Amino acid sequence: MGVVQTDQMVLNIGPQHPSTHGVLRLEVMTDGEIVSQIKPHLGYLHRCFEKHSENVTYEQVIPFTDRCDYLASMNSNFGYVVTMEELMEIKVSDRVEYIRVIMGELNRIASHLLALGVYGLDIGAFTPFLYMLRDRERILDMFEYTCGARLLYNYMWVGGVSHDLPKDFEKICIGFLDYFEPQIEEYNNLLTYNKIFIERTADVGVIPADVAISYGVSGPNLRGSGVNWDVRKDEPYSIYDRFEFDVPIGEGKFGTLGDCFDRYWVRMLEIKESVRILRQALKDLPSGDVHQALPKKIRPPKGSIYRRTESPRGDLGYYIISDGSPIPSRVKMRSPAFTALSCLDEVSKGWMISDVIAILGSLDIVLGEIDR
Amino acid sequence: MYKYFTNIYETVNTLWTGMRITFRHMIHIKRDNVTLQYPEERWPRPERNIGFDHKDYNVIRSRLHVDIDDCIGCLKCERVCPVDCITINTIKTPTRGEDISEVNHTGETSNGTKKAMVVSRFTIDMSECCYCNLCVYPCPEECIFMVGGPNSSKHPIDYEFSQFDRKDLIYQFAKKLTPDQKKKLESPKPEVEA
Amino acid sequence: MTVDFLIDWFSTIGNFPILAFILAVVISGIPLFLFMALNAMVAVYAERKVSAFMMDRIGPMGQGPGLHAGKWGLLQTVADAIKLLVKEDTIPQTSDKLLFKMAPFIIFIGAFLGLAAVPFNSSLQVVDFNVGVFYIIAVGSIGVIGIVMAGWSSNNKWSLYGAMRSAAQIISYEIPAGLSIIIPIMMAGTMNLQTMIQFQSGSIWGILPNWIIFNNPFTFLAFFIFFISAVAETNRTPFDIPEAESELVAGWMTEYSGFRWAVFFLSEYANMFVVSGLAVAGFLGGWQSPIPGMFDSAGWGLFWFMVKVIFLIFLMMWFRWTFPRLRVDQLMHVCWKVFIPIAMFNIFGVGIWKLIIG
Amino acid sequence: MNIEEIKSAITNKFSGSVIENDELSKNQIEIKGSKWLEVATFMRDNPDLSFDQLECITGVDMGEESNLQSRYNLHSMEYRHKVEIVINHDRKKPEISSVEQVWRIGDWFERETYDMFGISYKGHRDLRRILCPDDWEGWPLRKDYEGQESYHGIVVPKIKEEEEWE
Repeated sequence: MGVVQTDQMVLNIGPQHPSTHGVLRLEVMTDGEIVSQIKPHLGYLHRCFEKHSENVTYEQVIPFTDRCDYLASMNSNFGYVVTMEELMEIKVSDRVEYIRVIMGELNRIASHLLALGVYGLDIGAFTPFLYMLRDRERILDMFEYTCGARLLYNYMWVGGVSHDLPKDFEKICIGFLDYFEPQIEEYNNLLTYNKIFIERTADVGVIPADVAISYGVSGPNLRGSGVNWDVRKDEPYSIYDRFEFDVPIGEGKFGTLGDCFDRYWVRMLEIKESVRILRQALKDLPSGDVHQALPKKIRPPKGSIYRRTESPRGDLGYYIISDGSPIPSRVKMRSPAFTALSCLDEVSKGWMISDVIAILGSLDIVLGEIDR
Repeated sequence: MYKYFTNIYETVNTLWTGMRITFRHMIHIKRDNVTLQYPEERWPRPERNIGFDHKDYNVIRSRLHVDIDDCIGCLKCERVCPVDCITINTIKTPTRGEDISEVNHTGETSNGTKKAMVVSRFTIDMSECCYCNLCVYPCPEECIFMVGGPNSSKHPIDYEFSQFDRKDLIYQFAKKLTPDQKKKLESPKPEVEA
Repeated sequence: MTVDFLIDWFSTIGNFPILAFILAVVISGIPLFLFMALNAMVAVYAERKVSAFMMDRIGPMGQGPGLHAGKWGLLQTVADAIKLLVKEDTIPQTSDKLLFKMAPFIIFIGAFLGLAAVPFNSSLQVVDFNVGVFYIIAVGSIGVIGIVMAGWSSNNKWSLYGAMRSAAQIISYEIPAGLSIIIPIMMAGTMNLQTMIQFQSGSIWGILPNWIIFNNPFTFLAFFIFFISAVAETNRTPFDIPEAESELVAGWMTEYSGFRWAVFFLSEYANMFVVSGLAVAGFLGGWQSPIPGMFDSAGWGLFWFMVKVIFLIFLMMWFRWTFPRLRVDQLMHVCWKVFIPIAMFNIFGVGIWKLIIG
Repeated sequence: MNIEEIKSAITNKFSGSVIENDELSKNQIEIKGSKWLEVATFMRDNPDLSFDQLECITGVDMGEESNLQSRYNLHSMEYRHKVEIVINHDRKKPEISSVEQVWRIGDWFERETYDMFGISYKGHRDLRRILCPDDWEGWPLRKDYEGQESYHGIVVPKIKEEEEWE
């Protein structure tokens, strides 16, 4: 018998594909089901955020930051305003800080809920996705109650927030948390502990810690690899140093350290930590004026600053260069999903097509943020 | 061998747990249902989810509206718009704060500010609007706002406006001027002080 | 059975054997086809409602008696069917056109032939083969030929992946399904479905119905293996890797649209009905009443049969909307390393049980 | 380690590689472009510095007269210290050696900077545009950039045309 001649096949996943989380195109070299190389092609969603920013004033950049990471707009805003305030040396009132933390953590829960739900969808479980979206909807309702918008808020301003909290917000938020906490257990029972789910995710797509650091992977993906790094804890910004919370890191619960399950599980635990922070913040929420520190005109001194904050996807960095005019000279956004996607090729070599989808889902990328 | 059977046991057990949850949701659909039957039931539905009244909202971002009689043509909203969807043209009035009846222009705003401009064009391209709410804040007369919310007494919430043609989404708020009227306004008039 | 009855009846009228045969087949085939279409419509509606209720939604509510915003979306599937029928039938330019057009009908034939041997009650069965079980298993695997044809002829990589996965999966899962259905054959000593169901009449100790599933622990296990393999054979979640929508877009159905796609759908639900019918006939006493000695007439028989089949189809839907999807190699692992050994062990156990106890 | 210690560690190893510049802010170090690859490898591998993470590469264009700059934000997971490296490029021929094989994320960051500023990276194994299409002309984030008039037959509007609203 002669040797059967086989050849590798190029498979195009995307730009229109159900589970690329946006318009991402993956050029996958496959040998049967086994993947040997992945070339991601980006840019289908490029909206020139950085070029735009050089043509609008500092406060007008904020609506554009919303649209980069549209699943965690509050955190995008948060990062930008924290950076700007550090550049301009503005001290905002305690109430503003607390409101920002509350909004940021609520948005983190919302973002993680979507990430986890969509991950279930990638694996094939439809129902948990809708349960999680159902609860995310309540968070969006609270945002709408506060600032009128459900997805793209433009809520945090340099030196303050656009609106004070509405009537009874604390009560509503506590009510939501009381409702929400038992739901986490239901998600776990329905999806996390499901044996099929564990089989699909455990041991799959292992990112070792050194590879993760070298690829600049950050946030829950990095913590899933067992690296204890959380900007909120290690480089505290805003008032995160006042709260008590743990940084969950992956421990290889059902398989190897740094596999898809660990990344999933870290997100699930982070939701619980966010609930903890929220409860503390709501308890201590001081009163005050939220517009007190708003500068009349945003005209930062000449200089540059790089500041990173913890968005639900990881280290969200802003590099802002000011030349003294009211229009920024350069705004660079270091997006966490961009770095997370870059390691896809290395991680998914040798896995099957189904696993590539699982790995891609576990990295929790948002194409709006990658392409900016 | 032991692992083989514990694996099977775990599988059956966890799958059964999941099935119990979905079944529980299925039989309690009356209680758990979250669907909003859109054309029949409309947002806001205060009893839904958390249970707040839309009257308590800080703001509702639906459609921009301008009370043109209050507009003094200061162009602040045009300048602050990050996507340039607001376009305003103004013509200087001969006398500040005086009604010009032929173009239906009122001289004073409801706050009592005397107007120095006739707004000959005030268009908002709602297909470009990004609902950032930035134009609402700088307005000195509070004449541009998102309908609904705290302003609901003036205008009902309109969040489902849609048009067949993209051009129709360019809303214009200024009162129409014929070319003749325009010319008349633009031409310098000999001022007669009484 | 119906066919035999009709041929007998025609022979009383006159001597035209070939025409009589064709007439009998057509007369019993058309209602069967209508039943198949009805089954798909009801099942699609039920699936949408069941999935919706499980997800805290309410599912289709628009189309119903009373036009828009009618009652409970009862006419939703009718609307869907009309839409599919009038939709443009696109055939990819680079496809193998003959195979592309043939594939849906091959799959359809597989499902349709299987339906012919399903015993609805003691007399309502199109043909009562003496090898009914064997027949259903045999025609059930015709479908895979159609799937491979569809996948190949579409000239689309996703379709090809889907088809190859499907072929591997269906052929593998035939084995545990076949090994498990051997157990009712061993118990009843026949492959004839009617005889098998009659074997299950009466009761065990006067309480439990004398169904094969309750006969002994091995048969109990065998039912679940058969049923899960049947789920895999019909390509439903958690075994829906051939059409895994998050991986392969729509698998082997990617390029199909309109009526041809509707035929796939029809066949899928007919297949579900056939395998459930076989499971009911083999393990759950077919049209026998669950309360021994009561509600035993032919009409009740039809009712009991449908109730059991609908329950099994509901179970399939319940699986689908709860579980994630397996990976290809895990699917094979489950089949070859879990189900087949247990099924073999079951055959052995039932043999011993029969030898010792009865 | 604070910024002075980092600076002296680099100077001790590669004398003359650090350029003194008063305009820099407090955690910035300016490095000669020609020595960058060696310095980068040293900064990653030296057990005292151990900059194992490249946080960000920012290309900077401060105006049509001045140079292009690359700014590298480095961070050490082990010691939790960080530093910003500034490298000036000649505007006519911006070129620098790639650190893609020092920090793997450099691959994409350098592609992005190349895409936006046209800074070419020597030794990069796959230097293509990443966000813009492959056949896009010009370097969009340079201050002297002028957009294409048309792209594949699609006219790029320069300014919003004044539409009639009457």
